[in-house]
Amino acid sequence: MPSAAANLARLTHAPGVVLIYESGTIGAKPDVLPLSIGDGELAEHADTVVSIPEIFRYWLQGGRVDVGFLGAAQVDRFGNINTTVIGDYAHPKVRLPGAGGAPEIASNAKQTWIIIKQTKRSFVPKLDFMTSVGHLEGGDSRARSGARGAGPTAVITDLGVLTPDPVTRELTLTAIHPGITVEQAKAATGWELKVAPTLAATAPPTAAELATLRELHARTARAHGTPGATE
Amino acid sequence: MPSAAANLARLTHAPGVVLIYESGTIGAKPDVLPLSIGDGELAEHADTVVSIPEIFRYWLQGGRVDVGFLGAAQVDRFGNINTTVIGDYAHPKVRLPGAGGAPEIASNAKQTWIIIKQTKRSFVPKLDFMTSVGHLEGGDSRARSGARGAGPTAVITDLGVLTPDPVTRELTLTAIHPGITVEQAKAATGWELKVAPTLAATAPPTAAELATLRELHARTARAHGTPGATE
Amino acid sequence: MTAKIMPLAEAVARHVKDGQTVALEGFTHLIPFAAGHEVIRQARKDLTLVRMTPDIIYDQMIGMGCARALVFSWGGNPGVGSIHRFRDAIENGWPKPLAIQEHSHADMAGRYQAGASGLPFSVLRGYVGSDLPKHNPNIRSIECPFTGERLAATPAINPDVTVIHAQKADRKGNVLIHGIVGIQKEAVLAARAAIVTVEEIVDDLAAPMNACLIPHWVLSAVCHVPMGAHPSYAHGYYGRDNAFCKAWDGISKERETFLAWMQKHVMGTKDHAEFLRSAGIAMETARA
Amino acid sequence: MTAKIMPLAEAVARHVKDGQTVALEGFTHLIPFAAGHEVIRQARKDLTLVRMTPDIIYDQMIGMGCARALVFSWGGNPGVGSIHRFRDAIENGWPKPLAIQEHSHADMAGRYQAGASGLPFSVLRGYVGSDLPKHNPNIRSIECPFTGERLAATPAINPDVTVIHAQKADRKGNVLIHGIVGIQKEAVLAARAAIVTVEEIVDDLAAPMNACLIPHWVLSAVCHVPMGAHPSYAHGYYGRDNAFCKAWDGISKERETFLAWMQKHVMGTKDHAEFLRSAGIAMETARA
Repeated sequence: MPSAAANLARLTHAPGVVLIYESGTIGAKPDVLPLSIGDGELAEHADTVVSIPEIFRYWLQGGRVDVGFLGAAQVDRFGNINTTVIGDYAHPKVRLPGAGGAPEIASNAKQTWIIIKQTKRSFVPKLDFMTSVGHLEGGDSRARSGARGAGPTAVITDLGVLTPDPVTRELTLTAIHPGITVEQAKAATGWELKVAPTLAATAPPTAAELATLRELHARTARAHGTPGATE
Repeated sequence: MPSAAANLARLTHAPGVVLIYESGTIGAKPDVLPLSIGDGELAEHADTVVSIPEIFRYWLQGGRVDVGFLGAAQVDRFGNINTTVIGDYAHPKVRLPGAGGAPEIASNAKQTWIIIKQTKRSFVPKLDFMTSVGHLEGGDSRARSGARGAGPTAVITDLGVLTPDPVTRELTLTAIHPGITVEQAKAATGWELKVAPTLAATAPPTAAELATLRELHARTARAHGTPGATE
Repeated sequence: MTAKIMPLAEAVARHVKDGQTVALEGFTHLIPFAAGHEVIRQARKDLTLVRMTPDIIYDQMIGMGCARALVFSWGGNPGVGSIHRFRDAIENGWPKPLAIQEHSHADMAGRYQAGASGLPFSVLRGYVGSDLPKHNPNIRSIECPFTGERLAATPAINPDVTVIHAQKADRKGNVLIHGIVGIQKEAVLAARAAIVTVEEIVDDLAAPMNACLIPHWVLSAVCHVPMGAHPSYAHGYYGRDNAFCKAWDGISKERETFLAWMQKHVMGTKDHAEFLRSAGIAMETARA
Repeated sequence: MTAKIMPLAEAVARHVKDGQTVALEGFTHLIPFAAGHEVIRQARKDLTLVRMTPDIIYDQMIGMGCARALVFSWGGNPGVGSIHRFRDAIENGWPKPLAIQEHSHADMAGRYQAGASGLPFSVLRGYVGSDLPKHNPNIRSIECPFTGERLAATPAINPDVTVIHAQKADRKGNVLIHGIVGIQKEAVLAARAAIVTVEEIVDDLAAPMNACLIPHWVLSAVCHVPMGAHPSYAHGYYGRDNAFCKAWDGISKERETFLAWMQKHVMGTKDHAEFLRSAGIAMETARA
């Protein structure tokens, strides 16, 4: 999903965007969406392909990533995320894939965007495990923690967009997708969801954007029989 | 001089020797002697050329160098060397080039060979500055210091070859070049030189070795008007 | 070490022993599947397996009981979902309990780098706010002697054996990798012994001057295994077999279907070429 | 930062200021001589100069009074001998005192790497027994939290400006280096601003997939300066001018001859092309 979003941006309004995948591809320009973050498609047209230590040390930790995209199994009201386990760590109910690149993307990118399906199971009052830092306990706790960057500046769900309150850093519903109600968003949230006094409606995709996205998915399906996914 | 020696070995009895220069060339096979350790000639026929951080971290500090060649302005009886200053560090009489790669070659190569002209000025009872470790204060002091490798196993001069005593680690004249006397060697040493009870005569170069070396120098002179030197 | 070009079965027999710490590396690209299968065939056990991204090959090794511990940073079937044998081992201890030591990618990369660099530990600006350090005693902290900042510190990884797959070797055993080079060079240089399987053995690597080349004298064995990375891919040789990766989800979901598949195609075959035929993987279909 | 292709004089005027920490890097190969001359022409002063191997270009900058401090690991004219202006500054304080901070190569490489990696310090297995730490308060020690070993620790280098020379850039300002790549990528990525001079600007870099490529968006300025590394060399373009390097020994031995040469050829010319003509360096003689 982040890969589709970033490539759509590259193919529409942001042709100069530089896509960096943690597999080491810098300036990737995939013609079809990769099934994984290490597909050959990403290397093929990249500006350069560097080693894994280099991508994490010089490029991410070096502070050169403007926006980090993150997914999650669980997110809390401060945008902290869990991708490790559901249940107890030692005796998990569900063992999830784990951290991957997320903890350092979360604490070293200049800002992060979280893309996640909004449900009571994913929007939880308390994470089962804190894999990667968001706004920690809110307020200035993130800044004091040693994390760099602004943290999650947007959580984009299938229902709307949440952004952190400027002071408390609590995620607040600030935009809602056409056809979705505030009640639906509240019902899909495991805590008492804050809603902005003036709630924006997210702009629907333009015809050009939709066409570009559909072509991208069609090319991808032809190439490997799938609309494309990521780690 | 080390470069000429190593390349002579490669061109005669040790065709499989892997020459590594600190400029990042691994498996260099120069056709002419380089004027510096970073000449293009070294890169041209190398197995691979890596970055400076890689050569020092993965290859030297990683423990993959069997023999390190070192030069020096001063050496003491334990094979410690000075390439930094003559006189006081803050107000030097002669400012020398400095450490370069030597401190870590001296402490990370499996053994080192020092090549130096033997005079009272270079073979000193006390270094003006200790740049790179040899056998430290002798005995097991090197092993206790945290240095890895065997340290200097040979000091090769224009008069003969010195090797460390197995117990005290003091450099001992164990071989002498044809036509040189022990008295000459003693006179060229700033401390009371230990001499092995049975002193070997270094084997003169074979005709094939001499011819190879002369061809190498002739090719070098044609290429850049010099017999070749190193850092 | 002098590189020896030899059959994969011989390389595994000679260099991989029960109880060792073994890393099979390759980041999505060039995953050494054939070598993993050979470790399973030779029934190695009590291994501490190390890998940034345990995916299908580690699912197979764990499910077949080769491992007692796993050091990793992300375990899944990329683009597909969970790896079920890995989950079953952690959630239910089947076929045996699996001790885990869990890190982030950036940290694993640093740990291998420290190992390759002859350093005892690695320093990372990471794990801020994360619960991982609470569950992994190998994630400690260290203070910068200049700024006083506290950073994460973790121990070097120095596997007993590292196994990787690459595109080409020359007849001396020098190995060339291109495309997504991942952590392979570091994993090899950190190890006490290293085995490389390659698609091709050629007279001349024709390597660009600054290519990712691993010289023969740091390798223990080089083995010619075409399609040795299947179902992952080898840039310039064949693409990823996405259909297989998806099919694996179904094969591996239940213990019985998993065991039956492994018995038939891995245990029941003598080498990788026979495995490919048995599993119905056409050499040519995957050619890029 | 967006790369801007611009004249070298403009790049130096815009990005190099008095009192800054400035690194000109290039390990024997690709030394940015033309850029160093431009810094001298624009009479920058009080610079803290950083460079692993201060050689002729730093001899010139020091002798012309640009520097108040030098951070380095080896200072000499490779294959020739001393650099006299550097020695005169240290031994006699001419033209002004030069504070020095002295390291080893391995350490300087690590310090740049830490700078590029966003880490405050670097860890090195080095300086065992050496007197260098006694004279450099920036060489401290740190204890491994796992083994208890003590290792050297030094602070990251993050220059205000790094200047390098490379073979090629494309029209966007992406830069390709090949051959002995040295510490250039790290020096650029560690810096707040970076200037690259290149032999050629081309439509297509035709870079191998894993080449040493520095993308335009980490650079501040890219300047087309043919022969910009002379008397060092640019692999694939021209060889090292060994005759010049030897001649420099004579030119620089005495203050008067040094100043006269610099006045005539550097201060008395408006750019590198004019410098090459003035100093009698034929563009074609050096072509490889």
